[in-house]
Amino acid sequence: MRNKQGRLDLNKTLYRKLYLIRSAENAIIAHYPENEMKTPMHMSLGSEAIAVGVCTALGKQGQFFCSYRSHAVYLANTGETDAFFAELYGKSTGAVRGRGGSMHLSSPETGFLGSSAIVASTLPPAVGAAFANKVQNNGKIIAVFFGDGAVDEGNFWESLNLASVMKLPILFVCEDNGFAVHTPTSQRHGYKSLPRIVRGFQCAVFEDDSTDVEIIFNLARSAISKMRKTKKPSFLYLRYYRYLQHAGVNQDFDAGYRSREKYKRWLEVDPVDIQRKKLIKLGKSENEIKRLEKQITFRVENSIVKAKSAPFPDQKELFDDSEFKFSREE
Amino acid sequence: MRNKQGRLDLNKTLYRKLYLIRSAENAIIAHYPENEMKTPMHMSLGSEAIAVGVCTALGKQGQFFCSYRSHAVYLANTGETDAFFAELYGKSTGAVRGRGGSMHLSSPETGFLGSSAIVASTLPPAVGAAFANKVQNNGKIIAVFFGDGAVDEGNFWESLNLASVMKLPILFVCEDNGFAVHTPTSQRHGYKSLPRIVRGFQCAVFEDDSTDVEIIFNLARSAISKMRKTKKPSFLYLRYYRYLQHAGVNQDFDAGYRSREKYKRWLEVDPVDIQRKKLIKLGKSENEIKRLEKQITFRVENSIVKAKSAPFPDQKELFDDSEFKFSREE
Amino acid sequence: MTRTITYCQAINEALLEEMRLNDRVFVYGIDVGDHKKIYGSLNGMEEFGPDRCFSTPLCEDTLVGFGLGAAINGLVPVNIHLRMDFLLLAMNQLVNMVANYKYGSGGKLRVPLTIRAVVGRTWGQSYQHSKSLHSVFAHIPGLKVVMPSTPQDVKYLLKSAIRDEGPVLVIEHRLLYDFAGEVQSLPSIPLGSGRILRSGKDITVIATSWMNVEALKAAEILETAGVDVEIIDPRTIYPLDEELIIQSVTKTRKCIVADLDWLNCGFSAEVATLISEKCFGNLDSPVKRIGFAPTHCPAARSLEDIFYPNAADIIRAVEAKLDLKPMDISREDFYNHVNKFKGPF
Amino acid sequence: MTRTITYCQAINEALLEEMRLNDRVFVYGIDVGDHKKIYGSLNGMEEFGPDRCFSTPLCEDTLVGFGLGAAINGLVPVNIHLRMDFLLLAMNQLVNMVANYKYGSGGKLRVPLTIRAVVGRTWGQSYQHSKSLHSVFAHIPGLKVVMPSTPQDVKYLLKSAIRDEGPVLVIEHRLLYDFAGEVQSLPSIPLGSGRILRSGKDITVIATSWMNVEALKAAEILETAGVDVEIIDPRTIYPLDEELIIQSVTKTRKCIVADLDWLNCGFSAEVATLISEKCFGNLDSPVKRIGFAPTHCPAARSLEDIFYPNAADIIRAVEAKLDLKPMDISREDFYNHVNKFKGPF
Ligand SMILES: Cc1ncc(C[n+]2csc(CCOP(=O)(O)OP(=O)(O)O)c2C)c(N)n1
Ligand SMILES: Cc1ncc(C[n+]2csc(CCOP(=O)(O)OP(=O)(O)O)c2C)c(N)n1
Ligand SMILES: [Mg+2]
Ligand SMILES: [Mg+2]
Repeated sequence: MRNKQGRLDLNKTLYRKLYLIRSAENAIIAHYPENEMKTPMHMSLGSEAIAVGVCTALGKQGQFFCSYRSHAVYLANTGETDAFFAELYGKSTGAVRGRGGSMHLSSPETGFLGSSAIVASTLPPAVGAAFANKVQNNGKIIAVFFGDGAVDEGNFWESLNLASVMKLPILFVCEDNGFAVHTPTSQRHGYKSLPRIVRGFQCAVFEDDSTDVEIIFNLARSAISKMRKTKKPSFLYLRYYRYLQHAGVNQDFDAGYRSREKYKRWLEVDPVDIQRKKLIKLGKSENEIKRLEKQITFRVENSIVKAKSAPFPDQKELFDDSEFKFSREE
Repeated sequence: MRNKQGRLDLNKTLYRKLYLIRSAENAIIAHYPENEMKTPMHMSLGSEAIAVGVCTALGKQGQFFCSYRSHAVYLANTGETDAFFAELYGKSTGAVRGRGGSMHLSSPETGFLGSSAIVASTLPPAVGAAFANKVQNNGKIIAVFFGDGAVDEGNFWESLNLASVMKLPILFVCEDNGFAVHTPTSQRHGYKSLPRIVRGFQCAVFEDDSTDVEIIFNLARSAISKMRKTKKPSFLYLRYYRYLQHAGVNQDFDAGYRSREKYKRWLEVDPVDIQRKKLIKLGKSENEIKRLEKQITFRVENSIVKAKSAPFPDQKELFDDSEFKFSREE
Repeated sequence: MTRTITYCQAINEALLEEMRLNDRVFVYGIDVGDHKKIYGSLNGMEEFGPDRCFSTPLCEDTLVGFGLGAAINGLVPVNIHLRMDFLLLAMNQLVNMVANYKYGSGGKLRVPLTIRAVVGRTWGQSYQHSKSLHSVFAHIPGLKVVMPSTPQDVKYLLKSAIRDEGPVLVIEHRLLYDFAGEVQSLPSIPLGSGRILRSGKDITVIATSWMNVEALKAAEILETAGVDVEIIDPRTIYPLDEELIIQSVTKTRKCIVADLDWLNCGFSAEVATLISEKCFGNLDSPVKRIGFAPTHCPAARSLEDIFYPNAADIIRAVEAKLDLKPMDISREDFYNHVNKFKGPF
Repeated sequence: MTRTITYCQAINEALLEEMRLNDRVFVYGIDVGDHKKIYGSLNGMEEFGPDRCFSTPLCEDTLVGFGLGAAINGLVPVNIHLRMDFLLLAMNQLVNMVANYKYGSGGKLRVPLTIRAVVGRTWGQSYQHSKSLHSVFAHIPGLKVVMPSTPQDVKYLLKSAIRDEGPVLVIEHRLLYDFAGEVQSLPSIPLGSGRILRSGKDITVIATSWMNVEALKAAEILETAGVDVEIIDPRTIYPLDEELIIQSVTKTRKCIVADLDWLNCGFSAEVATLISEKCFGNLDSPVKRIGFAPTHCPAARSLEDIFYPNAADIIRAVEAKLDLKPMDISREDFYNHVNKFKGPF
């Protein structure tokens, strides 16, 4: 059990990360229409508590993989916004030197081993990376984030099976927002309950649909300690509501495939809002919180300014790191 | 309920098919060492009751797919041995004109839509064929046979999911012999019970480890009537013991990966033996059975003679049915 | 009758017409049944009901195999993939199964399966959403590969694909969707027939898909310098209209292949080999190839601009072949990737 | 020191040596840990314990991705596939992920992943167990492709593959496993270096994998007719030793490419294009290509014999290029597929 101060500190840390993600994405929403961030944008709004809860629970012993919906995990892991925005603007100062854009963030030095624009495709490398950790006995734990759509793909089942039979230190984090693009799970999943099925595997399952980051943090901690004890993978099954369109920065409740009412209900438990309220309840002052928010907003704005003025990659960089030389054509 | 004569007729039919498969494969064992059947042979010995029970239960409304371990399903479905042996000898009179060999039998005109040397690869087309049947409302039912190794592959999970969510008339028949080549399920499956997991899907599960063909026949009938009622796929999970090596016609108990003792226990309930004994118990005379067996053995021997003397495909046939013309090179 | 419609409308017409003619034709795949209607190419599908146009789970390999099973069992499936790169998940069913299923049935089964896949630069899609792969599919016996560049061609080649008894891949370029062009009513355009997009006498440019847009622009600019470029659009990558290519190069004696793919072991190599063989001794210079830069596709525009081949590359290559001094093209109005396309996809 | 060992032993030695040198190297895949030891190429692996040589579930795509994850996280994986055709299940991880992972990490991650895949005719394997696919992999930026044809080469190229910082495919021919040859101790054979297998002056034959066996036989027979064939084994398909090829053909002015693959859009087209360009004006005739027949691989021996290219095809092609009358080869002792290999696999 954490003492009161400890709990406050934890919640402040969690809030700082939530707010960082939210304000970075709000800045994207503001600037995307300028058509300068020429990259297909998949926003995390609504899901922030999952990335923050899990990444914080794993801390420095964590290594992370996720999908093209990568902002929250990247920001929760790295805490930085300079290379983040530079990457969205396709600049040479970007996280991956302007090569990847929003769908392909990566930050190996902080343990964020990669994201991918191919659904379910980071699951297999996540399992392999967990094997490497096990063999090297370095105490590191992999967390791989994926959507309910990734669960449709063979890569998911093969990876779950492989990790289970090999007893690897990996945390599967399924972020179920009920849709793959616009197609609901009911049209894609030939079963009612994924957790029920996963429980059949040698893998501990934890599920929740809370947007309270502290609850997710604690769930992830339980999952990790279970993993350490049983030497089996764990599976976190978490529901959330995607606020915006599948890709892009707008709402799309008029498209007809889902209702604004449901959104409103989830908005009442918006992860950033409720965490803010909790902080106040725990004794933080409105002013203190505002100061923190201001710092973050300032940092985000500053990163955008820097990103905008940074140079595009030099054309000489085209062949860098390609492991490919085709001498005739150069 | 079937009357006594009906039950006897059924069991005689079932035995005839069992015996056909067994004697065809015994003939393969006898002739394979001559090195004239130049095709990788995956024998069905031990599993015959599954193919015969399921194929007979589905009858003419059935359409079938299976793996490279295709002899039993081919013979149970077609009841013929001429084109069968001709194919094993690579002759132009073969089931697929000498193109496929043992791993690629096919007989569309009798409803055997194909086998494949790629593990799990007939599952997706089986689901698509079931969709075509549903749309055309023709009452046909697909049965797709696959091993416990196929279950490892993403194609299995994707196909199970797709058939379940689309509510297609398909019978999944998992033939679990405990091994993929020499690797036991315990080293490959990250779960204790596959049926338990499949029950989580919208799919009815039936399991048994009987070698009594009549039991399997009845199980398949239940599965089919369940399917007709619920409009959901069914899943038959059946265990058997592979008598011979993974590929080839010899035993391999000295290889060390499995014990001869277990084999002996299964041999006591050999599907052909116990069905023969049942026939006698049901009132068939030893002589009658012998006559039937002789006929079959004769037919098999005759097919081999014909296959041996049949011509190899003419070299002009190389490009037939290839959908590919490369005029420059011809 | 000639009408002007977009490439996207042409796809839509082809599908509506074939589905009305043949009630065995159906369309399916990931995102196929939703309100976006695959960039509008599936408008009006409500007419056919949910069994003939529907969304599926995400499982590319199984979806292609599903099409195979439906095809051999009486239906005519059209399976759509929003990005060519996703077909890499389906190579097993495509190459190990679909390509040879007719052959493996002793010729008894037909596989009238059409696969539509979208390729092409839009903005910042980067290295996992940018492959073409027609070279890979053309390498595999049993698969036909079509790459139409105009509304006319996409309409009739898609119809031919659907009517074909074998599997056909129809590769559509995303940026062409909004391009309008004249469409005549034709009985059909057979698979395997190329087209002279522009007649010329000085040099032959063989271009695939979007590269035809770039080649036309290059030809227009080169015309002002007195250079008369012939452009050949093979339209189908396999089977290839070899005669058309050979005739053109025999006439011009100079050739550039502008392919929307990597060069190494690609379609451009096949065409260059064909010409080197059939026009042996009749060439003024070796065939020049233009294609993707031999690296991964970058997101940043400054790199995207040099990863993808364009009209300027063609102009420079033509000048080199004809021993001309480089023209000033700084004021030319090239296709503007920066402002034409707005995201996210 | 020179010793005579088989191709299979050479593979085995390479692995044992590298695994002793570097305890991060491990070997895994379907059937890898069983008593057959991948045709014996994994003999002696007990030395390293079950974490460094093990069987897995059947899930090719995930296994390749697993190797990627292990590679970026500190290990050096060697993933084995008993048939090249199975890699079609893994194209997603190989092409969408492995090939570009280093690039996508901004150059920060290394992917020292080796994939061993077996190709080649044995008997009646038919159309799903017979593809080579090196042309397909060579087409994809980021993958290196090696195809050794002798014990010496397979030993040192496999070692180079394991030591390489990027992904390398090592393609082994099943029939070569029992071939013995001299192996010298070398520091290394670098990826990308070809080899003159036989020097000659009249014509160049560029052969891949097993086709070198056929080419050597053809050369031996042609020698009796006074024809002096030069054989080049590129050994690595990508990166390609272009200089070696160009030098040889510049000397002989005539060239045949004998590739163990389909021709269309294949490696043979790339080599022919290279030569047509670099030896332009110095060729007596166009490059001739020999490869798989453009159809599905049949099981029946009578068809297998003409599906696969062989020494006789090379002899006939050489004669045609040199304007010689066809020799009588009816009494020659060609490699006998009928009796050499005994099944089932
Ligand atoms: C293999 C593959 N198939 C299809 C797509 C196109 N696509 C991109 S995102 C997406 C939906 C994925 O849904 P989910 O996994 O639930 O993630 P979410 O977008 O909801 O976060 C699809 C189908 C893709 N990128 N990769
Ligand atoms: C995709 C693929 N991977 C690997 C193989 C090699 N292989 C052939 S059979 C087999 C084992 C399959 O086991 P199972 O499905 O249980 O069938 P069984 O042989 O026991 O009938 C393997 C791994 C293959 N043919 N296809
Ligand atoms: Mg989702
Ligand atoms: Mg098995």
